[in-house]
Amino acid sequence: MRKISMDSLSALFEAISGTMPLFLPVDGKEGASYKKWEPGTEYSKALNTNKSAKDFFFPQVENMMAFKTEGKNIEVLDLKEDVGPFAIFGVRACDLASFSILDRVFLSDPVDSFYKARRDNAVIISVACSRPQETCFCSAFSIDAAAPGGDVECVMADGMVYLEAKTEKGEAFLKNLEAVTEASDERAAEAEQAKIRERIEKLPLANLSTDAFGGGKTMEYFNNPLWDELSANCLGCGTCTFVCPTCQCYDIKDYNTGKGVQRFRCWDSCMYSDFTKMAHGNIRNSQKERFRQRFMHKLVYFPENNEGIFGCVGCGRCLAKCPISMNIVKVMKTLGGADNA
Amino acid sequence: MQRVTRDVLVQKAISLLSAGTVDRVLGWKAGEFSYDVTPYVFKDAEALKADFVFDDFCGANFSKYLVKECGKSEGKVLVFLKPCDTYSFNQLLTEHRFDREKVYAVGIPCDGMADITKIREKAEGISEITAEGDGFCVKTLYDGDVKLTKEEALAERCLNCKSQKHVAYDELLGEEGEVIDSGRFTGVEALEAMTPDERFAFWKGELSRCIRCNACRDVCPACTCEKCVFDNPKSGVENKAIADSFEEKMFHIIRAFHVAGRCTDCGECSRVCPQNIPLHLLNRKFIKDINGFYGDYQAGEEAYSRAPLVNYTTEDIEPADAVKKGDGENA
Amino acid sequence: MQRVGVFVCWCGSNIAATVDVKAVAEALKAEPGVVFSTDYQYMCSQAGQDMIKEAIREHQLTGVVICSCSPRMHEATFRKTAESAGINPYMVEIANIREQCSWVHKDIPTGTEKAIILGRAAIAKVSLNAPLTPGESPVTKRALVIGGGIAGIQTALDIADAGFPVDIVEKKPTIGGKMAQIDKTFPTLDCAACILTPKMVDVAQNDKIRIFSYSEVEAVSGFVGNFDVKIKKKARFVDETKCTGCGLCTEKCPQKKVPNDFNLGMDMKRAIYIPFAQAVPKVATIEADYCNMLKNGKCGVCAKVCTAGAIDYKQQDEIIEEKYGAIVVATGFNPISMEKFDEFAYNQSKDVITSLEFERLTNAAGPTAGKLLRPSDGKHPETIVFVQCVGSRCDACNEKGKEYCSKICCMYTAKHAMLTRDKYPDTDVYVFYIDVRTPGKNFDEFYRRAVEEYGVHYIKGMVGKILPEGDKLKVRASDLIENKQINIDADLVVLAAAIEPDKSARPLATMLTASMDTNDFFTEAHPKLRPVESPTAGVFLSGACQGPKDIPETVSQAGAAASKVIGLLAKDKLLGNPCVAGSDEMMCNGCSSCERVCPYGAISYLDKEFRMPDRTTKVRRVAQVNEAVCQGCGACTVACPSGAMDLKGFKNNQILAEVDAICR
Amino acid sequence: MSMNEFKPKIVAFCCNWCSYAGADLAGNNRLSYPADVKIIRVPCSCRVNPMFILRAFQKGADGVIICGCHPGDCHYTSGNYYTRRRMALLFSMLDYLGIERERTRLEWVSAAEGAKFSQTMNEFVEAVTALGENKRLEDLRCKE
Repeated sequence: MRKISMDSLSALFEAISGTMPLFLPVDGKEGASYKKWEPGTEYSKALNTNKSAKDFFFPQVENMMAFKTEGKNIEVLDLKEDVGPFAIFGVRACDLASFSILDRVFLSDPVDSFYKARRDNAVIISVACSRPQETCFCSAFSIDAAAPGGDVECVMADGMVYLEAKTEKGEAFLKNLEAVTEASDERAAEAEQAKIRERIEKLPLANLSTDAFGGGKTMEYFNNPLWDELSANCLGCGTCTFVCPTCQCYDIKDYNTGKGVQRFRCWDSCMYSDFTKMAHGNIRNSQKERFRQRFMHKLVYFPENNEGIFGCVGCGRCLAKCPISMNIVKVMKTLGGADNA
Repeated sequence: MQRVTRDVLVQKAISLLSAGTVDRVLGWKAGEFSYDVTPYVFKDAEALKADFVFDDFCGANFSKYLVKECGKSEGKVLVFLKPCDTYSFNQLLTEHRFDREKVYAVGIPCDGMADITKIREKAEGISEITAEGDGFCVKTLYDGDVKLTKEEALAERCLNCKSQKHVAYDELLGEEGEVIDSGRFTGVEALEAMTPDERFAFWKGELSRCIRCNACRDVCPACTCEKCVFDNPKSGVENKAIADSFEEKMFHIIRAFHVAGRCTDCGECSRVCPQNIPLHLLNRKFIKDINGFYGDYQAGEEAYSRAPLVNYTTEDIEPADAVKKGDGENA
Repeated sequence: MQRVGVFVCWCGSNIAATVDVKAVAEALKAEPGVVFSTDYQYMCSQAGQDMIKEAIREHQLTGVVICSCSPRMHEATFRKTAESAGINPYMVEIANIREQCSWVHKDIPTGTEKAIILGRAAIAKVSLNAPLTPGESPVTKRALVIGGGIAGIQTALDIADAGFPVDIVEKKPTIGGKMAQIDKTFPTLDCAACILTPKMVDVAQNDKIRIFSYSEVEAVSGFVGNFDVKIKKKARFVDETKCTGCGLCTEKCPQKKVPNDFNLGMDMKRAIYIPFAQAVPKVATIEADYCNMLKNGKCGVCAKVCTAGAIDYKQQDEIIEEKYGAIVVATGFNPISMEKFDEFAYNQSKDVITSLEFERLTNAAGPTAGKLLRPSDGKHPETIVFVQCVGSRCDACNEKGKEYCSKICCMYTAKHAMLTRDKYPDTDVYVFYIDVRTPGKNFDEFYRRAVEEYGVHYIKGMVGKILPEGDKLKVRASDLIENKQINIDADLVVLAAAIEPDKSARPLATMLTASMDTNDFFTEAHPKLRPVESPTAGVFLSGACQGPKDIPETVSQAGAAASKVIGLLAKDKLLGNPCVAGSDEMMCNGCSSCERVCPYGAISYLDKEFRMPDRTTKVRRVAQVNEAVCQGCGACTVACPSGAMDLKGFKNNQILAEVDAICR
Repeated sequence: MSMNEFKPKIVAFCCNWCSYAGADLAGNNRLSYPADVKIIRVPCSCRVNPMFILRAFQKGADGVIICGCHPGDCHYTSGNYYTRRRMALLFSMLDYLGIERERTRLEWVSAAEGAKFSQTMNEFVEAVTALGENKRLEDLRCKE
């Protein structure tokens, strides 16, 4: 384990930036968001970023290819960018857990080469959540915010940052930083981790349980009349989807530039009326069906197909951002019965 | 702190339900925390007693919900309207978007609604928020109690409240208020006073954060189109994401233009934006221009009034002069 | 995908001198959808047109782009060409490479490059064209004239003369209007009644004309060629079919204290009356507010004396519904109220009168049997002051009057002054004026006679104040030419009150969806080129409802309106402009924005039941465009936020395609 | 004229009855203006949707001008009055967003004003050329 004082963080960042681009949470008008580190960039004190870290691997818009037209001729151009190594500092346990959920989608056969290129090139430096918020419920999904994992795991305590490599990639990475860090034992970090776990147990949503959900429960919930009232006032916007670290749906669209066609993919939301629109129309015609889809996917369908792993990591972003304050916690508590109430 | 209490509203709702005046109540339902209330349709007294809330976090404007809710039953729906909600209510009536006969509107006073995003900037890990005098006391998980003044906690739209007067209702609870000569245009004026380069930089900074979640549009009581042009592949401008920085401008300019003269300045767009974009500054520019060019007009103030963009006089200002006027001469 | 043919015209050297037409044809051949492209010296010539027709057949073209002169020149020509070759005429687009290219640009590279871009835009547009067919609607061969003054009378007579049935709706018990109240007409001084009443008789005797007197239009729906009109025939308590107009009842009626509106209240009539001797229809009418029988059931004299048995105290208002192909508005004018003009003492002194009252005072059938006597004491006035422009040509901020010139006052004032001096040479006659406006045939001569032959004192200046003092009216005025204040002790003051549209015009305009200006005069379809048509198709304007007019102007406009109506009614079917707006009902919100900007009232709303995608049904308010009324301006398409409203021939996607092609 | 001199792309929306006829008259009278101007014929200036204007900029236009009948002379009586309101608000909004105000213009050109049409286009092209390429309302995908 290595350590560095909080006051010297910029030296650490500078050292990382010397070898590869570094991205980290920076405060902005919207709250915190990942930005590229440059001299003078301040690391945000916010618990988490406004949007999730999935953008690094699965950006909202991504060009895939282009068709260049000249008269009646057509030429196909590959627009895939070369991706080099890059580092992300400050990823929290929930977002880190979301990567493995996304991996199950994008890295299973057929592998999404755009996603894979970025995923392979990233060094992820996680940070333990010293101050989890009232909206946090990652523990419900057995995520340990005190030990988030990643390539390198950081714990911040008493003005110090303790860094521990968790992968080979992480070890190599930390080795490169030995000039700016010093060796440390595990005691301070472990003490902090214990405190974090205590704090998590006291969070308002600490008792949220997933026991009522999981694979094989489709028929139990699909026709539940409660969906009507849960979805009744959903605006059908895409806020929850777009701030969600695990939502992975996209649409592929063509844009006519006048000189050809640019094919790109962009995030889509199952809350939208034109989601998965096909020749015959939409497969889910009412907002209730769309709303149900989103939560059934996270709580039933995804675990059914993925060894019980839920499609939610409890980051709490949808709790903070939904315009009508309807969210997965309310859905779980309403549908899950007495265990959750 | 709201001068009308939750209990008064619950009583009113129960009495209207039991009298058969209405068969359901559009209200705010308590959430997990002090602040996350959800719009909800209450069907009986039990549910009202258990879950109905009215406090400083009931910012949602219910007018738009009537478009969907009115067709759902033969009976009337009770809706509680804050003064600013009544403007949207009238505007939707003007546009024939719901059946007035199916609604029983109760006007309720409002002392301004808190903005949870603003509170979060000052206090992390919120375990409870209580009104305390003119301000708020936020109990936090790690930092003890944080005291906030009204200015620190209230939404911008409420600090610049344009009216305490209800312009539509069947019944009013409490005293009627007045239209307020607010400072709501100061933000627009500050921008007008900048150089074009500064303005461009400002808007680039703001609009580049847009994630096209459509929350601003979907919450907007003026955006009740059956199919929005931005969702309609046939419109030629449809898109699902900002694939180029041009599209963020296109979306927000066209949206503001489509609601120009119809926007009641309820401020819901800015409230719901997950990226904190001050979208009201676009709508207010149109409102300020309309006032300056064509005489004061407040959408929704009067039902069935003729909006400035579907009206004209033979002496209207020419666009070239209008643009110059925007330099702040019409401040 | 369209199969597009491109035809590039040289127009001799007009285009070919500045545009490399061969290069244009060659470049456009590469555009998507183009299957044929050629050039020719004169595309509009017979040979050129034949070439197009042949290419359409040979290459199975579905769309045609002609790169040539302005579409304003030959669009119709090429549409016909296409139609004769079997494709829809609206599948043709013109790229204007002459007026907007070869003629304004100098060198060949520039001209050629632009011509190619304009051609591309036309190809992009035609690729999205759809065949259009003009709508047809039948024409009801009957006209409605609203207002029975000289304007309405003349229009009705002319329409009837062409063989079409006409109905006149007149709100008063008789037709005749203002002209019937006038004594003499300028500048010929012939008696108004002598020239009007024969026309009134013609109307009565014409079997093509029906008169609904004492009636008002209640509701109008429909559109050009197919109006449905509800007319309310007010109860006059006299059976029109039985009354012989003998007038006995009007002599025996004991209620003698009814102000006589025909004489502007300057004398009294009976509760049952015939407005004047030559009234048409000559039928008595009971003034219900004054009739003792109708008020308290005590009288019944008229019924007793009526040998024809025409009196019917139980008569009710009656609603008549009729279909019309065309509607003529001839609602006329009124002098404005003088109530607000305190400075002229109209309310204080009976001897301050309006010009129309003066007409009645000098008319042989008027309250004084034609003798000019002061209303207050019946004395012969020796000094008479005429004041012009009372309420005309006022500042916009002056709420009492009108900004416009009432046009007829200069001439009738000259007439009044002249006739007074002619009949009563002992009187002193003063006329105060701002300007004297005499732009009409023999008008200035007439005015000069008044000054030069009849010695009328014309003084440039306005009257500031009139103070009644004893039996005199102290007139304080300024003489702008002499630059002095003058005081005149007058016996009678005559105010040339401004004229304004009749109050019934505004609600009528609403019913007709015909537009009005801020003064409530009806707006013309075009101020210069279509002065007798309203922008609302099938609605025509006759007389002073469109703007102040004298009698000859009114009569000529009445005839012009009639000829437009005849032209319309002569058609069995109306062919519409196919480039009209249409609403996509699935997207329409029913918000009314489009309806509010439509200058023609072509948009209405319907509550329609829709089957929603989620298999529920929903009743929604949706816009309907009446294609027979829509003129295709497109104002609605921009007012519509959802884009539900689009314009055929100029659809959103067509214009966007042109934009894209130009900016490429 | 140097080869790399900036040539702006200008879209001119002209109403069929007045301004398009005015442009034709300019042609009849051989009153020249830069070929950078390309005209799109619309029935009335009120047919011009703000979306068309933004689309032109998106696709690479450097200036957009709308021409209609003089107020009071609209073939459809009131179409241009709506245009005037819409454009006053739209142009003011574009200015508010920091987009150069010289890139948009509304002009009244009658069918008799061929000279005015030509002069207006000359002035407009000159003004837009002075501004240079449209950078603030561009869509990079549509650039070369």
